Amino acid sequence: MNNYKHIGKDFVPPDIVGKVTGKAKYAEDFRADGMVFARLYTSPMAHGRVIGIDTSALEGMQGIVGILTADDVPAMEAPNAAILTNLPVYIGDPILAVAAEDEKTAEDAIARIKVHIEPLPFTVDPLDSLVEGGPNAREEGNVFARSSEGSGFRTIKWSAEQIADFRAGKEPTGEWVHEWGYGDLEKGFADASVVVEEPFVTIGYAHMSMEPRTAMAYWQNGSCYVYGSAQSQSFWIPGLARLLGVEQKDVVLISENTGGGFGSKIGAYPIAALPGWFSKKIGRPVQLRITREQEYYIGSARVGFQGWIKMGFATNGRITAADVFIVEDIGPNATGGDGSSAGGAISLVYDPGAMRFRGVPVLTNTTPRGAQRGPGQNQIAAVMAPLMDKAARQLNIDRLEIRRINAVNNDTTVYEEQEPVTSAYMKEALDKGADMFGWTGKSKRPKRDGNKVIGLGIGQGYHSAGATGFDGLVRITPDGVIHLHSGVGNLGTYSYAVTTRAAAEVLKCDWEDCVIERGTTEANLPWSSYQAGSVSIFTHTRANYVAAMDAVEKMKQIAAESLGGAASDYDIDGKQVFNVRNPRQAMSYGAIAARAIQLGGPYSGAVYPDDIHEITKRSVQNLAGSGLIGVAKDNLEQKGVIPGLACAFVEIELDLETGKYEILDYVGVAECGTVVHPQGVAAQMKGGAVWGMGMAATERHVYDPQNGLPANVGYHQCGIPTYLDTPLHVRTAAVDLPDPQNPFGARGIGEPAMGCSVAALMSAISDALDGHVFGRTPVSPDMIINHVAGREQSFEPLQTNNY
Amino acid sequence: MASYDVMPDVQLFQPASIDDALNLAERYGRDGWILGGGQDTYGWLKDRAKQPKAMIDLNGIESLRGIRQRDDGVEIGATTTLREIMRDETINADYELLALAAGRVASPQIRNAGTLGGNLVQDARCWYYRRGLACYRAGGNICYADSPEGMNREHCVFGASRCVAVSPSDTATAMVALDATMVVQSVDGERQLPAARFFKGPDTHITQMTALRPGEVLTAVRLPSSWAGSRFYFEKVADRNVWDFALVSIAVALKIDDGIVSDSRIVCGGVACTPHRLRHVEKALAGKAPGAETAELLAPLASEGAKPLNYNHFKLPLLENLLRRALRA
Amino acid sequence: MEIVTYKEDVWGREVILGVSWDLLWLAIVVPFVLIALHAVYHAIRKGSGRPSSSGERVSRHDRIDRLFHWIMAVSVFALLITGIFPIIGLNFSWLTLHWVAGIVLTVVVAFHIVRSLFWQDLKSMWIAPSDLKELTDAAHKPGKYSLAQKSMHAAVAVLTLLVVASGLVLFALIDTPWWERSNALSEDTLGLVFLLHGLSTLALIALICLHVYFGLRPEKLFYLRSMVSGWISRDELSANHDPKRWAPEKSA
Amino acid sequence: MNSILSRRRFLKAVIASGAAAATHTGLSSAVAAAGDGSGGKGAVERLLSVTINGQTRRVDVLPQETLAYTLRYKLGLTGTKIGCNRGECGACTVLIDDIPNYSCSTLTHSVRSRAVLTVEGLQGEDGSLHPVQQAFVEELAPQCGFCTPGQVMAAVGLLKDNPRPTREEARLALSGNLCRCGAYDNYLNGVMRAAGGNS
Repeated sequence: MNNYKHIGKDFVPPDIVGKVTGKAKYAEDFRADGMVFARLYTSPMAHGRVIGIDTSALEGMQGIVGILTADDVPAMEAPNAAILTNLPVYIGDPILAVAAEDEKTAEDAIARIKVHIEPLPFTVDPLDSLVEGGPNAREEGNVFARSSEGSGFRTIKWSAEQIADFRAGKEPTGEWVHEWGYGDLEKGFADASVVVEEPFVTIGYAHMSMEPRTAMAYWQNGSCYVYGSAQSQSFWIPGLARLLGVEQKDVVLISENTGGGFGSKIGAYPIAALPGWFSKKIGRPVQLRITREQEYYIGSARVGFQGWIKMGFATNGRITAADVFIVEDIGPNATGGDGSSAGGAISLVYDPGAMRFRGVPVLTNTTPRGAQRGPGQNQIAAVMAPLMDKAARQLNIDRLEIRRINAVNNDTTVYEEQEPVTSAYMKEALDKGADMFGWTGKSKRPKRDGNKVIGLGIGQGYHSAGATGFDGLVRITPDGVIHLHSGVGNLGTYSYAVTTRAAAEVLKCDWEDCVIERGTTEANLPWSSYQAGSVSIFTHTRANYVAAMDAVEKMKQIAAESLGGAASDYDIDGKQVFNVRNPRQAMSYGAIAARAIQLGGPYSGAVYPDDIHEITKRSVQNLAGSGLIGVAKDNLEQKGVIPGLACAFVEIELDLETGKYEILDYVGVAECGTVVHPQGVAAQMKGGAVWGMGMAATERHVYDPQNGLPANVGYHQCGIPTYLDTPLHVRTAAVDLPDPQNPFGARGIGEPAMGCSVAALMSAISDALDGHVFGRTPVSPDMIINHVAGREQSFEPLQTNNY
Repeated sequence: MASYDVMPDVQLFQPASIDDALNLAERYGRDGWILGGGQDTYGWLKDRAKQPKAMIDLNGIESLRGIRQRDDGVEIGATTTLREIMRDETINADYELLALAAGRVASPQIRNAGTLGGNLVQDARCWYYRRGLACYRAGGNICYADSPEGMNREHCVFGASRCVAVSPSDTATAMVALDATMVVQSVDGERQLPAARFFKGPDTHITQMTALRPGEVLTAVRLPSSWAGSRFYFEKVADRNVWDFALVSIAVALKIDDGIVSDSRIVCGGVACTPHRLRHVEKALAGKAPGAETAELLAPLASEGAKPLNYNHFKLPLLENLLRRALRA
Repeated sequence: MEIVTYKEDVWGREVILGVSWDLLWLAIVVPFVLIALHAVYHAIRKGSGRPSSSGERVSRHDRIDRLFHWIMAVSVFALLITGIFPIIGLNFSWLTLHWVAGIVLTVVVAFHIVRSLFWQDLKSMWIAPSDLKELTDAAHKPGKYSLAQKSMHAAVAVLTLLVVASGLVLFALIDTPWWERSNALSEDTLGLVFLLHGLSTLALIALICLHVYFGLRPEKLFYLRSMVSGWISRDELSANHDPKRWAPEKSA
Repeated sequence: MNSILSRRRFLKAVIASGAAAATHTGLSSAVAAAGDGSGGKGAVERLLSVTINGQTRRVDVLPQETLAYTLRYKLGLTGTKIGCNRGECGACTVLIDDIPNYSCSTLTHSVRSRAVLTVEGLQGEDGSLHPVQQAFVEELAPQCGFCTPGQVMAAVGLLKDNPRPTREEARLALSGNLCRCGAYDNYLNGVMRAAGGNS
């Protein structure tokens, strides 16, 4: 369809061979001369105050090198997570660290240290804190509202009746802190011929990336070298510098490979700064490898929802109004903001005529929450799917049709401000998926065979998928090699490499002539966006595009300067700049680069644009004189919301006797504009599918409300889906229609890939159970068994962080 | 409660003969840890929740490994791996129930290293207990799981006595269903127990899962020929199909003479602190023909006498359903 | 040797677990040492001739009180066996037997308290300063109960009440046909209750050893008989009691 | 650029000495370990030879040391990853006598007389990739790559045991390896490709 040289073509990312051979280095694989090993002591109490630390038992122990406590590190302003704290707000909150010659000795020391902690009131369920007389997760209050008008703690209590009514499925009448909406809600419901109204719960759960976040650090002539487990590269620097209390120029981040992030390593997190502080204190390199259990504690988790939603549908299935209220479980550090994003997702994916979002973010003494693959969008996707089915049944419309009729398209306006979208082809995605899946045929087949029931589900996923204003940097050296500098982190999506191919495309060069400079600040990287929110592809194909265009323009100018004529007389191809009228009048890229060094100024990087980020400026300064520099900030036009969209069709065979189901067929379709990297998109769609399967079936936080203990601290209990919990085949496809606001038509896809999966499964389970809506994730076998047996569920309505 | 994951100091013995092993077991008593595949050992030790002075590794003892024919059945050495059992011809031919059960244990790598002995004597999986809390089972004076708001979805519905943990072993149910004999040795000699008396509940043995005394080693199990080639059924329902322990499992052996059940063993896992034998169902089944009708008739008996906790009453219908399936099959 | 054992609570803080059962042997050995000493002492110092059990009989214990005593004795032994044997490694299903025996003990103790308050002569068991003369002046004879008997009773009474009270608290925390178990007590309080239950049990074991010994002493055997059949002889009465202070009526 | 080079050298120098450091303190703690009941019949020797990737290496190993620890901390073979250190993820999978095992749940002393194969031992003399590695590259199987060495070893173990597995057999054989990125389908495609079947 296009005749690109690189865009839309598969390739071998340079780091993948290291991954299959074990040569790829992750933070914990680095060793430094004289390095010592640190271990953490974390809080055994959900909320408390450290009143004494007794380390006397360590006296005379061999191999102990040092102890780091909260007094040795900067205090963070509440509710932000601390590096180390004397006021733990969740079980697992880091209190101190010990460094020793080897990990066992460090653990021996940890085992002997006595920490005296005075317990404080705690809560593990937002509604337990919201109810009058209920405990607050922090002494400052039980609610933390983040907003542009100013953030702050609040104490909000609902009456017992209000909580009871909420649990009973009635519209919440308690106080809320966030509200937005558009259109005439009342009219919307008045025009509706069918109204569905349901309470819902989505339990949060841990990210549990494969690599427990390790960091190693040492100081070398004033700079702190940090070997970290980072989702983003350049984006980490400002935060890391702040945590280490140094200037950005004095931080070197080495992050060649990262064992997964999923939102939990977007920016520099406090614990990544611990080795730096420890190393400063004891004067030796320090590596902190945390345990899997500690990764559960510190490694962040998805925000939980307890909510209520009401939607009105016109006879043709069009959504006339949507009203949603969400109580957010934001953990102790007030991270998240998923609620409003969920509202935004409703407005974009289902485009209600009118809508209102109300929310109250409540603090709990559970693990800190953070962005997790589709934060908000994916929780609400799971909630919405069975409700769309319910409405379709009541309206007697096909479940595919009701989604098509509400599908987001190029004319849809979204969010409170009713902004336009850059482009959106959900209808096309649905049609493609329905066709691959064979929706019409499958929905006609008989459902029931003994105790086995077939369930068909459709899910839709969304996340905004792009940003602008970041920098691109390319460099051509006299040897003709094209250096593509990527400040994009390597968390496993290969977008660090995929996005540089935009520059290769513009420079019309072979991939073999390109070298990607990445993985360490010292590779002189440009300022980059975070590698999250599905933004990298849109954002950094643009950044690489503008940098490459800058390089091309400079090459033409140099050619004109050396060979005569005007820059406009020249064009590039085959690693040559040539005169369009007299192609023999040409210079190789190498010669151009050599000439650029002689000319200096903007050509060699001695001069650079003012509007690029200080990080990019520093890189250019270091690179100046080493070749021809193409550097620019992405100032290309950008209007409206950039949607990453996906839909999924799933067929399950549910066993009514065991409550288990097998996924017989899964089709995921990506709508991410032009596909830049087909294998990459497929990988994201498949990975997202598995994440959805985990959220739908097994993954959840479980806390004992009596003592605040977490039940699911290990990989085993967390219920990460395995090979045998996922289908034997996963089929994916992409719509592949270009987005007008990206030079290559590309948008991102990482997060919608999951939302469509969990939604499709919720839809399929409901379908298998004659439209029963659990209104809850996960739906575990016991819930299905109890439902089929006509028994009460074990938990009370809207209970969360429970079995 | 700190979190650890490095093996702490502990002595390791790798005796080559059973006598050396028994002497070490005697010498160390409660401070000795008998090591099979180690798959339920290293976690305890890394967590420092159990702190034995020495590990006594049985894997170097040839006589404890392998599957041997006997005139009254087969004998399986305690350190025979689950992988070897799954792949053994005799077992698959005559005692498929055990092969099926072994095949549903944890994960391939754990089955590759894990031994039958280790799988049979493995410790309870109650998450409170595994956290290293000083509960009844850990010698304390309280149960955290069986409390007004305790998170006890995976706990027992039968045979609780202060502790409400369940028997996690997949092969234990098969052992009881096959009337296996457990061969236990110590420096004082050998004793043999029927599987049904090998597994102990908290009413009598609250801090251990089996009748093994300090210094004793489970060296082999014997499967009698009486159940060889019976009609077997094994099913395990767990949240995930890898790693996870049974929410409820069932191991069934039926002797059928011209279409009529003459004798049967019906044993359930995940519902009691020991493999839970449904004797009353076995009685009721005698003289009936297996099939949908009998299944429907007897299924409700399965959960008789069950006392569910806050979060596990789903185990009652699940147990009934598994019995239904077993008798229908 | 430690008296108290400790454990970590749910949040890793050190709390009392209960009594250290290493003390068990102490609770056995100590009384037997005393018994030995007493026996030797008695053997050396020749006692005066034993009073005859024949002749007129006077009533010492009503049937109902004898019944109480023996029910109590049985329940106490049941409690000790079900409580202590599992600790010394004799495993059996003890818990239900234990609390059932505990209820029996509680009921009879309650009955005894009520009866002694309203239908019996409470003073007869009261330790008065004058009783101390018995220690110094052999001529000074006691009323119905000797100082030794009174002291034994007092000690047993206190310990029994302690063990029953703590037992009832623990009973309230386990599953029974009437209620579900709960963790109503904080772990440190729970530890204290277990400690109290354990300590009073150990002390009772010691006292019971002594009680049994004295019950079986030849010169005191008639007291045991009286606890079985109710009567003692006039001789035994005058030899051991002061008729002015205790004048029982003739027994049937 | 200079600083990079210097750092590279600096790091290279260190894998060894880092190991040395660990070994050294190993000794002090091992005294404690041996302090009790050692010397009894069957007590293990601290110094042992292990055959890893075809080479026999002398290494000082604590009695309680796991194979994953020895590989990563003593021998610098960091291709074997520790994801959970509990036998719950499979990232540390290695082959022992051709059978996949969790090296985090294997005592180094128990492999004394056995052949250990880690991900570092798969490439040919000429550095050519093992068919499984090659197939995983072609299928873009790894995402974050942290579970990949374990997936590779499980797959190699399968093909040694069953050169022509069905997709279902492959799925069972690899089921002891978690992939949080959810690349299961790609890994299975890779195994089938390596087995010569079409994915």
